[in-house]
Amino acid sequence: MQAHTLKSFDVALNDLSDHISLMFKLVRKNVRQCQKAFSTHDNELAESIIQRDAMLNDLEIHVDDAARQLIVHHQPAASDLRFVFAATKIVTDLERMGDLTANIAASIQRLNNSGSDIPMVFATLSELVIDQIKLARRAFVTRDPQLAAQAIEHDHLIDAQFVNDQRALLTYMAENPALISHCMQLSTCLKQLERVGDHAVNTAEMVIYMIVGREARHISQEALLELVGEDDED
Amino acid sequence: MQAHTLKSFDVALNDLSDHISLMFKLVRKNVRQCQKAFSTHDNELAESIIQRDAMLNDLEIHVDDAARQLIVHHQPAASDLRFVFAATKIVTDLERMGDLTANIAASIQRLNNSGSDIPMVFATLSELVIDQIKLARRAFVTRDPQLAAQAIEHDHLIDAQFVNDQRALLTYMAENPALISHCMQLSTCLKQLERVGDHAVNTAEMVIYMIVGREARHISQEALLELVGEDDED
Amino acid sequence: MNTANNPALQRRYRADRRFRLYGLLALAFAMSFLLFFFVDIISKAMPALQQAEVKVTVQYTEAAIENYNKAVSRLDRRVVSKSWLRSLPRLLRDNPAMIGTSEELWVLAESRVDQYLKGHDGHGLKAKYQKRVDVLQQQGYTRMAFNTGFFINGDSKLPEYAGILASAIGSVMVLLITMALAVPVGVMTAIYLEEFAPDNHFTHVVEININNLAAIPSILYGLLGLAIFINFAGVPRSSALAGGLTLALMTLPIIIISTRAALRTVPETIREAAMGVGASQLQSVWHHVLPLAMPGILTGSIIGLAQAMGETAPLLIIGMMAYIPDAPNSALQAATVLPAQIYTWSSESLRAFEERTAAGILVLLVVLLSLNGVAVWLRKRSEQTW
Amino acid sequence: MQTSDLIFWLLSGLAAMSAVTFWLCRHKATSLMHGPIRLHSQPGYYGWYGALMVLLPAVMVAVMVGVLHLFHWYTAPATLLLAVCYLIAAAGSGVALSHINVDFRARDAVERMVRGMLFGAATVSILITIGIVFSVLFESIQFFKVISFWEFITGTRWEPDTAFLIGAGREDEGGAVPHFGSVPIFAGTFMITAIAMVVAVPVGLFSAIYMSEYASNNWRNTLKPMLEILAGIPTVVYGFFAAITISPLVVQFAESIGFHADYTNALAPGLIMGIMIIPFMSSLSDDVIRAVPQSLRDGSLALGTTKAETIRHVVLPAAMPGIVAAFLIAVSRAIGETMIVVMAAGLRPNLTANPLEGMTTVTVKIVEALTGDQEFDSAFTLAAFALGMVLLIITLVLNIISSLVVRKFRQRYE
Amino acid sequence: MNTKAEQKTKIHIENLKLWYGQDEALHGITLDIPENSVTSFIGPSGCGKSTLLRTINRMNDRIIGCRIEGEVLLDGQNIYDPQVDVVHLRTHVGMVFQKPNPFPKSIYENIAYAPRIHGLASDGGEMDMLVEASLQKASLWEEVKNKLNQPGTALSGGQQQRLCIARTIAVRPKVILMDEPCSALDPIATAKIEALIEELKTEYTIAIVTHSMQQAARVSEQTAFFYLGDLIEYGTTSDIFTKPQQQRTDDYITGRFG
Amino acid sequence: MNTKAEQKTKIHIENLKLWYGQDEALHGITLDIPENSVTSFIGPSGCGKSTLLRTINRMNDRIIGCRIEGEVLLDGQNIYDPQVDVVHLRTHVGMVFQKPNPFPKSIYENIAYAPRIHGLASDGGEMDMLVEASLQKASLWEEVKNKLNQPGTALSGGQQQRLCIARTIAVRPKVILMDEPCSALDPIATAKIEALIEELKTEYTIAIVTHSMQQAARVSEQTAFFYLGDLIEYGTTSDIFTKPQQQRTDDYITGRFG
Ligand SMILES: Nc1ncnc2c1ncn2[C@@H]1O[C@H](COP(=O)(O)OP(=O)(O)OP(=O)(O)O)[C@@H](O)[C@H]1O
Ligand SMILES: Nc1ncnc2c1ncn2[C@@H]1O[C@H](COP(=O)(O)OP(=O)(O)OP(=O)(O)O)[C@@H](O)[C@H]1O
Ligand SMILES: [Mg+2]
Ligand SMILES: [Mg+2]
Ligand SMILES: O=P([O-])([O-])[O-]
Repeated sequence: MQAHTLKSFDVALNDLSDHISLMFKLVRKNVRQCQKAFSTHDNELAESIIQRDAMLNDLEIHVDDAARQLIVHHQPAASDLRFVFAATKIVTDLERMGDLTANIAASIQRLNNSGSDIPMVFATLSELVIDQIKLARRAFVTRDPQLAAQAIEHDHLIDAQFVNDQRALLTYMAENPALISHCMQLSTCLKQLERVGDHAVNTAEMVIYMIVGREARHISQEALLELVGEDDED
Repeated sequence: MQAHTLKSFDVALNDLSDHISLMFKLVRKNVRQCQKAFSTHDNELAESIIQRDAMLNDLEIHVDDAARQLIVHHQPAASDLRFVFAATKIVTDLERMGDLTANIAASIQRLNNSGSDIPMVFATLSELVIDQIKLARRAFVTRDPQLAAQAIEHDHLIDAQFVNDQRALLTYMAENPALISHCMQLSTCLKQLERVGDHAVNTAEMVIYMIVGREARHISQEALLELVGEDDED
Repeated sequence: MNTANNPALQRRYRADRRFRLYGLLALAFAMSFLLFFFVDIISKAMPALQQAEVKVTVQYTEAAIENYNKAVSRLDRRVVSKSWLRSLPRLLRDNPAMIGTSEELWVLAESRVDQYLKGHDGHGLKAKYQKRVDVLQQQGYTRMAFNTGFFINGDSKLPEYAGILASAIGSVMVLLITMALAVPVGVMTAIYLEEFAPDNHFTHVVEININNLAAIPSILYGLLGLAIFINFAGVPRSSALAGGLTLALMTLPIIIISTRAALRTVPETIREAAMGVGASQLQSVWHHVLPLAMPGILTGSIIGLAQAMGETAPLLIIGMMAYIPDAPNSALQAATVLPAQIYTWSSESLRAFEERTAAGILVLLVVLLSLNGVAVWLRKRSEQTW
Repeated sequence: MQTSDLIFWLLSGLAAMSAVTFWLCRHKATSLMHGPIRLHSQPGYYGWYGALMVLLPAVMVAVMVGVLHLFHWYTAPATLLLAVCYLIAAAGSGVALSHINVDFRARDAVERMVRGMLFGAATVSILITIGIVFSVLFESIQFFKVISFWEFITGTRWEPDTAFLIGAGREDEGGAVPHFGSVPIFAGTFMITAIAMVVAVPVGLFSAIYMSEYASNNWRNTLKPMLEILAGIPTVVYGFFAAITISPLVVQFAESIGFHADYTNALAPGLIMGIMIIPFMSSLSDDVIRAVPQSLRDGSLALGTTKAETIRHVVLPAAMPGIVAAFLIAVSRAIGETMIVVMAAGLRPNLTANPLEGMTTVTVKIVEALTGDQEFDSAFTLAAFALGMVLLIITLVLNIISSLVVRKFRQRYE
Repeated sequence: MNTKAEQKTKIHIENLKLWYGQDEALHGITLDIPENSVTSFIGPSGCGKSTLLRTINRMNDRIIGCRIEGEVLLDGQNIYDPQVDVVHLRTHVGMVFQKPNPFPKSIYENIAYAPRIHGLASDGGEMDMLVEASLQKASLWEEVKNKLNQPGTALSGGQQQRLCIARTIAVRPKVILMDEPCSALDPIATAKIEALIEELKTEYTIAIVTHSMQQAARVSEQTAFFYLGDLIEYGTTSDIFTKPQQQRTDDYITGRFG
Repeated sequence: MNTKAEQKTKIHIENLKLWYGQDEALHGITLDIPENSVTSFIGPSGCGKSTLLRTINRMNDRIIGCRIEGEVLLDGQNIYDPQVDVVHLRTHVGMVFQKPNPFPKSIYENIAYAPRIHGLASDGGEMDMLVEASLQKASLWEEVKNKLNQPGTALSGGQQQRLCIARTIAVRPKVILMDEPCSALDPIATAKIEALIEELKTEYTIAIVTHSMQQAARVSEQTAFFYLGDLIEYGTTSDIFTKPQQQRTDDYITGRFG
């Protein structure tokens, strides 16, 4: 896209973009580290995830502030306005994803500390979520609505996996009533991981809006595909 | 506050304000009806909550769109900009609160259908949440940062109640392993109700920002009180 | 909206066309006068460009030295110009060798003969001379030649010998004096008032004064010149200096006003621009304002001088309608100017002078119109749109 | 020494001295400028300062002496004058050089001097006015010592022909008493002025309207200079034309419709004067009409009015102050016009309303009085100054009114 | 958002081309201006906004060498039809100019001038009422009702502009054209004019040229973007300013001017 | 956001009062303008923005009857000190006006004029370099380098304004004052001037009067809001436009003009 006549406008927009991209990366890192901390019972790694939450919080505040300044300083319209608008929405989701991963990390610490033997139903789901976050981020950075649509589609895999894992966990709990409490903890973790995926879907929806200018929230799958499909012909 | 020279500006701002107020009301109604549907095993009531979700979705889209139009049409600055910005943030939370209550309603239906006898740990928490939503809405409508701070404070009660209920449920599950699955469902409901409260806190934080012009997110309680306390002297 | 036959509207359109017609008629009136005027003046002036000559036999005798009339036959004496006859004794004294010879010469005809030959009814020419002229004409001893004398002679009581040279030189002298005084003082005054003057009473008085001076009838400047320069300061009456001084005073306000107008057309933003980059006030005027106003200043000066050149009334008052047969040598000698010459001739009764008056007018008009033309051209060229 | 020689030596000497001083001062200034030291002004200014210090005082002294000489109050010997001027110039040069140092603000000094010169020029206009007023007033007072002011203003008989007798102290000899009642003269003036305005106002105004509103730019650019030719024609020419061509035509025409007209009738000079004044009327009106902003016309036309309606109801009212001013100036022109009436109007004061009769005007009488061979201080010649004074007052009043009106007009659009 | 489903088309411009001498300033514009709404024309300097606006009341007739092709239909009637009378047309299509241009007459006369010429009201009470009504509609009555006899030029810039609007309203036009009506005004006066436009649009069809994209966004329901004599994009203001279809529109609106 | 912790104060205005004849136009303004940044003055028409701006290079000296009290310190030196030479001051404090006002000379001469009279560069190569450098800084070099001998008045409005800026830069000022420099320009030209201001602020202290609040927001780091000759609020642009302290500022900025 052509540069703005006012350089500071581009600088401000890029600043927004960079910070959001960074947040995506941090969240993805969080999920990955959660998985590792869970599988290797690494409490310190989990701790570092929790620590990182403050950073994501700050980033959220920063991006929101920058977006407001941008509106005030440059009165964005059209594609710029959609971008700024999407940024303020995406950043909320990303911050929430940070919260969720921090919660997961705290749960993992508790599980680790309890030392009990619980089923390792985490890796598959978290891999799926990581993939999804990657897709959403790539969509955002490259302004590719189809990647964003893929990220949204991807959620079905996550949901299916979640239901699967959840069922496995239930079975396990029924078999080991003593571990109910731990298993519930784990179940919450899974639930939260699934929520991270949902928020990633939200970001992807905003990316689509930002690019094509039409709402992608609360619409059917066909409508979504139609929205982003136009690009096929280019 | 004085009216804008451009009437349409005021009209647009009021439109935003009214819709958000309406959403607050709808969400509060949802929580109340959840409680009723749960206590009276009223599946139809639960169904109506689920149905209402679409309405909240539409309202979210509408408010976001209106906010963007307002930015484009009127280039809001200062207090107006803060209001519009807060509106787009609040609406996300409200929509999510709608989702959560719909989820709760669906769970309630399932619980009702299962016909099993589970503990009635729901009323207290939901009353607390309803109060909180009321506080947040009043703060928003009357532009009162202290009410908003009360709403935020209120969350401690909710959290405490939630931990309490959760513990009770765990005890019950340990005692009735056959009902584990149902209890977990109920636990999720409680968790989601607690989340509704969290989102209400978010809205209250944005209300504070909108009024006093400084971020109320991710700050300590003292800082929060200082932020809104200045009004005492007026 | 189809209103082609809306009577009220039709009436308004007719009024519209009528109004336009009035404008056209007014212009047509002015233009047709102009045409009539020029045709009339030119047709009156054209004959003066031709001057009759007759061929006579000249006897260079001793007697002619004493009485020039004797040089030609009795009948021809009233046919040839006295001015030529008068020059003969001198010629003979300077060239004694010529005495005793005779010669056939084309010489200047007397003015009444000239008029007779130009087809006028021989106004004032006696019958016997009319016959003589007829004879000469039949012999081919008359001809019409270009009237060089009109341009190289001074005034004369003899119409056929009267010319405009002396008055033209007088005009030039007067104008030079006028220009030397009025232009620098006028331009400097205008610059002071427009660029430097503080906003005080003195400035206001000066401004009102100048506007009033421009509107004072020119004849009053004559009174001024008479009272101040001639009666009080003792400048010689009728002199070019008196005329030049008087006209300078008269022209001054015109130059001041047109210079101020020219300065005003330079937008304030130019001055601000210059001062904004640290030019002093004088620099901003000298480097920017004056050069930009220069065409306007020149135009105004030329128009002022042209007006001075055509001016008669004040000069009458200070006596510049004297009879000046020879061009003056200095600014202090009696002189006359073209318009005054025209006035003098126009009050002569002889018909031949009417012709010369018209010719003088033509010369004056050509000069003035070309001056004004230059001014118009300058103004056109410099018309700036900021 | 001849005056011209004196002037030559004076000017060339001063020029040379100022050139030298210019160079010296500039040199001194540049030599001061080294390293970090920066002078207040550019070096050229120091030069100019020196040159002006040489020229101004010396020239001022010379001019003063010249004026003294002109008025015969004192005539200085040429060589003495030269020497004094050179001395003053040399002193100026020295003072200038000594002034120049690092702190000296040459540009300010030069600007002060130039400003002083300009101010001097501006005062000249005051001197002229004082001159005119005094010359006219002084002689008028002489006149009114002899003739009563009241008679002059209200008398209807102007018969000064015997005035020279009074001047000669032989008033009882001729028996006839001179009369200086100016009413018939002014009546003639106003009659001819009125005729002129009847011609000039409609023609001038409508020409202006046509040129500024209807004519294309090209048309206008040819029409306007052609109209202005009318103003460029000298009045003596108009006078000749009126007397030789128009008067006979008027007489013929009057006779053809059964009236009698004098050859010195008021109509011919009036008509010609009117034509002469057309361009004053049309140019000034054209200017003010064009000064009416285009946006007003657009505004009116956009309301659905025709062009004529726009001109009549919007443009002309807006331009009216300017048109009135033009009219007043035209009137004052007509009243003061001399040559046309001198050549084409009569000499006989005649109190009548018939424009076909001969009548005379103020200006004619002034010229008549001052071009004759009368004694300069006879009542007859002094009367000319009295008439001139009245003329002066009338034109001044007209002009002041018109400039007030114009100022109002200007305020509106600037 | 608020797409009034079926608005009547007030002005239909069909393939309009316009030449100034040899230069084609408009290259075939086709555009529908709906009734009782505000349509704004935006675009870089010299793109032909003013030119197009002036074709709608034939103000361009005054320009020598200006020639048009194509049609401009007002209520279905081609205003370039030889049958159509320009003077009459302009009473239906009023115009407000960039610089306020009140006539140098009293406020009252400024309004009464045109109705009097058109015989819309007889002098006296009827005219008084018309003057008051017009000033009321232009939101100026309260400010000037006690000084109707003062010259219109003595008002402030913003008041002058409202006076010009009142003057236009007085001849009961259907359409009001405005060529950068606020560019000579400060933000407060501008806001007042915008507020006025907002009120007028319930009764009049308004077309406005503006250099300020923000103004176009604030006051208009439709926006047309022109570039070098072409209509690049035309749509609801909301769409043009949030999701323009053409890259060039987006670039212009977002401030990407190269 | 980006509060440059400690910026040097370039201009300090202390309790400045100004009268036009009997009318007090400024009622005691105190204001610090920091170095190498853009400070904008906003406020309703007639509030004294231009007046204050013009006190900084004493352009108000030219107005008869204008009188001041208080101090304006440039780098600590009171510019109203009798010792201070106005002409010299104006080379340090350049000014750009509302309407572009290039001299009717060639582009080259427009730039070279002031350096020549101040003796900043000798004609020839040195002057050529100065001209090029100034035009470069004003982002105009590329557009005009092949037509330096054409008249400056033949450029477009935006180019003319940049030429005026280049002309000001050529005398190496420290401060540049701009009085509504874009109000006569279209959005594209405006954006280019704003982009230029953005670049210049690294080297110059810039004070700009603007009617456009958006422009103030876009270009400036500090904003001062004036009302009826009083400084109502002064702070970083971000604060003024997102959280002004005074209700009146908020009302003005949000468009509540009553
Ligand atoms: N009277 C005219 N004669 C010749 N060309 C003209 C005339 N008026 C406008 N033009 C040309 O027509 C084109 C369009 O001009 P127009 O005034 O409509 O532009 P605009 O979009 O209104 O620009 P601006 O925003 O500067 O007012 C320009 O190229 C202009 O030079
Ligand atoms: N030369 C002057 N003589 C007298 N009063 C003046 C002069 N210039 C300005 N004023 C008055 O001083 C006050 C401030 O004027 P100033 O031009 O500074 O306002 P401004 O804020 O720049 O307004 P604008 O936005 O219209 O340019 C106004 O009331 C104005 O009328
Ligand atoms: Mg335009
Ligand atoms: Mg200003
Ligand atoms: O608050 P949520 O993460 O449950 O949307």
